[in-house]
Amino acid sequence: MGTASGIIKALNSGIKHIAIKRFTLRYPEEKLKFVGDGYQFDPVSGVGVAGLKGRHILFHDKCTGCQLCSIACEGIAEAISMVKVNEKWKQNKKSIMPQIDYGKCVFCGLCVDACPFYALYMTNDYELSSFSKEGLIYTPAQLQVKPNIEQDAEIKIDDRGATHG
Amino acid sequence: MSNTQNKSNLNGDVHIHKNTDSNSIDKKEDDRPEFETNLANTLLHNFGEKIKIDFIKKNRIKVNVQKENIVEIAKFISLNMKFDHAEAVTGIDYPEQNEIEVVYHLGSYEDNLSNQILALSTSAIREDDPTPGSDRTKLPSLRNVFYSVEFHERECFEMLGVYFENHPDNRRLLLPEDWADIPPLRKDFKIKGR
Amino acid sequence: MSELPPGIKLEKEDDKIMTLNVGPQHPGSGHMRIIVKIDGDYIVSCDPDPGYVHRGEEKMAEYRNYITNIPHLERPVIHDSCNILYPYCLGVEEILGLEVPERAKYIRVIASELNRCVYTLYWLAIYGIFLGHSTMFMWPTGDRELLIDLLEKLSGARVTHAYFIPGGVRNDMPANFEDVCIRQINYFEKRIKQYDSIFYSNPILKSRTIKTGVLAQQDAISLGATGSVLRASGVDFDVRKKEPYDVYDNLDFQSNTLKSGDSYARSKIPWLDMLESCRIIRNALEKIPKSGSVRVKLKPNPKAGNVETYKRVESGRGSLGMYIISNGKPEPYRVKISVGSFRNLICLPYLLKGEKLGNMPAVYWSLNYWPVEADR
Amino acid sequence: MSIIAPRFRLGYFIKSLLDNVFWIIILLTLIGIPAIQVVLFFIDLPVIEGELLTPFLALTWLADPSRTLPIIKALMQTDFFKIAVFPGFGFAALLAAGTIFIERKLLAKLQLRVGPFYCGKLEGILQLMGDGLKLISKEIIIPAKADKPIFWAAPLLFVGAAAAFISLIPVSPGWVIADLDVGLLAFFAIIGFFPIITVLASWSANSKFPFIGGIRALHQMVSFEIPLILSLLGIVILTGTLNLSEIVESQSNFPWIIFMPIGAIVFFIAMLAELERIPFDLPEAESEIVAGWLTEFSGMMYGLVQLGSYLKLYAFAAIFVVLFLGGWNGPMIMPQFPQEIITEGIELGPISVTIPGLPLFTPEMINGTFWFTIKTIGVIFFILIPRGVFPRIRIDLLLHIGWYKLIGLAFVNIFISLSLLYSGVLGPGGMM
Repeated sequence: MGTASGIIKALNSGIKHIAIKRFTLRYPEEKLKFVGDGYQFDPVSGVGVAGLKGRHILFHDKCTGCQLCSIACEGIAEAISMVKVNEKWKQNKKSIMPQIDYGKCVFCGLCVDACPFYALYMTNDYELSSFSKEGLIYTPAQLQVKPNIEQDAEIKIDDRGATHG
Repeated sequence: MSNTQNKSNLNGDVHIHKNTDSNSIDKKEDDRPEFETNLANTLLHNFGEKIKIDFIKKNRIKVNVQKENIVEIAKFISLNMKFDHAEAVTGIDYPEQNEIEVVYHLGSYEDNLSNQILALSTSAIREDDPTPGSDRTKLPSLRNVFYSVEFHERECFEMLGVYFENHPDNRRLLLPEDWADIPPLRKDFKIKGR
Repeated sequence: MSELPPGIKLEKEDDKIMTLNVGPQHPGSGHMRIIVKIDGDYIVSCDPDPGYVHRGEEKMAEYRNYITNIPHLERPVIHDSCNILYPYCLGVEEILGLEVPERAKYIRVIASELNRCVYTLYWLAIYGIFLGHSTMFMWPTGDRELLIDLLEKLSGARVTHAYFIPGGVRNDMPANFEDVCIRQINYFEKRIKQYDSIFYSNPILKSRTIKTGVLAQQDAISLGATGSVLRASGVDFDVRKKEPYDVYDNLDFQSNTLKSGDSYARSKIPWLDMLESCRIIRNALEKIPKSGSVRVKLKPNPKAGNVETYKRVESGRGSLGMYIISNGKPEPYRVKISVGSFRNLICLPYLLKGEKLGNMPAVYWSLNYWPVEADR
Repeated sequence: MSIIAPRFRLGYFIKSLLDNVFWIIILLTLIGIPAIQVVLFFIDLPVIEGELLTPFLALTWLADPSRTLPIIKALMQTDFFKIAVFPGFGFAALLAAGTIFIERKLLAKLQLRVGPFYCGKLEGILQLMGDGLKLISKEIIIPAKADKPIFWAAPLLFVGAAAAFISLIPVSPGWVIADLDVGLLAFFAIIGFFPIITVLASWSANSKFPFIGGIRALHQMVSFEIPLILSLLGIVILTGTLNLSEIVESQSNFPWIIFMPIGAIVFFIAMLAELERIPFDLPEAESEIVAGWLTEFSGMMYGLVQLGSYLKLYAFAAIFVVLFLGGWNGPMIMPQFPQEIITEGIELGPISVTIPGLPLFTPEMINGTFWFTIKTIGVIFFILIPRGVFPRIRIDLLLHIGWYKLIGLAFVNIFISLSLLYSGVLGPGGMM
């Protein structure tokens, strides 16, 4: 009898779930909303600010070309290399800025921790696919662009289950 | 799990031998935990010169023994001191001293010992040009004392070339069958590009 | 180990014995190979052959300094990445003499408990699908999303968090994280309780897994099993209880133990642990200091003296230890990762001998084995 | 808004339908009518109603519904129509395809996911077609050491045997392909084919995992045939016939499931095992033996086996309906056609042609088909649900259920029916 009641209980539980809301995120149409503008780091207090570790954003007016991000990346992914830029900045005598190869980057964010001048942050942009390997290498000019993305899907919980609405 | 509890459970044979041993650890340092010291003294009392205490910290003891004595001491640890399994077997390559150290981290599932780790270390001769299995880098296997070291010793054999005698199954475990280089965890094996 | 039926003799090599290569292309083994010899429907011998995803993490760790070791050390178990970094951070804190702020300790506990649930759900999904229960594959993978969302809010990455760092955590909790966390954890607890009627109380599952691959208590101890395998056999050993690290001794929880030691018990222990994790997270969110630092400042290239340390934590697969030896250089001299998967692997040939072939997935996946972690 | 999957809009959908209709009309007029003319020119046409059917006349008939209808009616009485379209393969394949779609959506709903979604714009309704196209376009790989002729033949035999089931099923009064007096025996005979086909397929593949799967399938099917047959004997005892149509007619007052619930349960469980569906899908257990006896099949060979297994599913569900749930019997919900439609015909709009004899089917036939289909879909639903709820069972437990429990229950069922017969409640002299 225990077997029969167990089978009926299982069937009942299964059939009940037909009425529960779908949890699937319909990705290309809906995009998850993230905390803040991305992962940032405050070198004065030594603590990061929570956010998604997506593609980087580079502030040209603050970068001094000190190579600390590149050195931090050396033991991890070797994704950052310093390249010459045409711009002239007062604080950047050598005119070198990081160029990031997203084919190698592991998005750990330790380069952001290494930057002492608030020049390198991460953003919420994570759609970086490209048709060629060269397309994954982001030059300083590309890194400067602030991504413009709409992300609004959040987990909503009610009596009939959780859903991304 | 405080140490006072542990002590009360195991005081019998520890306290008796404590001061009779000439090689006993001196109690000058106050931060040296009592329970671990007692455990170490038990070993020192029974084996005397054969073992050397490396350090005693909270919940951790490391003892160093010669490879001739290791099976005997391991049997004592397993039967009398109730350490019943091995957490890890680590091989460390020291090219300057020309030796390979093998550390058995022994743990216990007994209630009073379960926060203790006893590191039992020994060392084998290191050959500069290793041919794993047929050179002098050999140690007696502890597989018959601690059943759980079987796969750990196999891993140590392929990664550092330490051959464990009397091990029933001395085969490769993780490395591919056609691995023809020197054992990869030796210090003279360099990763490409570094 | 179960008794052999009469008429079956083990270890004989003749034409009746068929060798099956279960793995790596076979869908039932993950990234490893189990060479199984069968006589009829009975397994005569079993030889696990891991190593298909061996990456030499221990060797790689000798070439990177204490900070840059973090992103690659979490790669063996990306589903449980906080817990595999935990002993490393504890060990490095000990050899560098760092004192972790109180708030960071609580955040670490929350993150590692969330991550334990994430791992356990993934494992439970695989356990379900290999017993032929497709709903048990879909439900945990869906409910995992709740926790991954929390971890993403906390650490900024959905899977490979790189969140723990020697001396604390990378960043503080975002605003109103507590409310979201409590809300989603409550719903999550409600969801996993529904697994009971469809999975754990299911008579067909019980008939398949109860008294299958029984590991007696004495055998579990001498084989050095750990984690859920050990606790299902009746040994009450949980590193969080026995050797509390960070703030686990302040928190209110219990370690779950079952007596029977079969595949069913081994699969139920992680489920009970998940319910316990929900309690721990709620408890930690109550006791966490409301403000304070979460990270001590580190030098960019910290160096330690000639010290060594062995630290262990309770991960999703049992005790996870890291043996770190420093020799005064910025890089560690040797890092040994002792993982629960690798330690539990030795139970597999022991348990499978004499079992039926149909019991192989039930026994193999109940060992809570993660091939990538075992290979390192 | 992404390009991959634009949001569904009714206007676009209607426009695409109209586009299709436009091109179909254009192509038919440009290619179809000349092609029909050419065909009609070369073929010797039959004599109908005393006059030779010339191509010219045939084309005029095509345009005149009142003359086309008798031809269609005559065609519908042929065996070819029955086998290919209505009670036969076309109807069954349609139901089987619907089963696959419903299975995927239902299972997805149970498992809190979406299921097929993008293909076909409307809830993934064209997913099945896409899967079929994929299977057709894939390369067929034959293992080097396989026994090629048998390996090739096995999927075809499987579909053939599954299709043979369909010929026995009475869908509505008179609509059955083979109205055999030994219909039930023929049903048992066809079941006996499947183990042989499975073992042939698995043995000829010359591989370990198919071999184990084939042996398992053999064990499972042979041992579950016995309770399957025994559970049906009660009905044969009570009705005194093996003809399936007569069995359905005997249930005009009450279905047999009222008197023989035990037999129905035994038959249902044995049916799940014969169909290799979860929880009895041991021959295809992917975590133990890769895909069982289907391991080496690729491309359309696999597709044929899947088609065969879903046809088999439909056939078993239909047999369950016929034997236990009263087949086509049900309350009459179709209104009777007005008499003048049948005799005088109906006016067709501005052309004002009177067409007599328009309803091609009788209301009884439509009603019977409706009830039969509804009941079959209900049974299929109960065959599908266990897939989401139960794990796979082990072979020894399976054989234990088959040999110890189900056979015993089947005998209990036979005793119940015998006692019903001899106490005079049912059967000759009783309620029947």
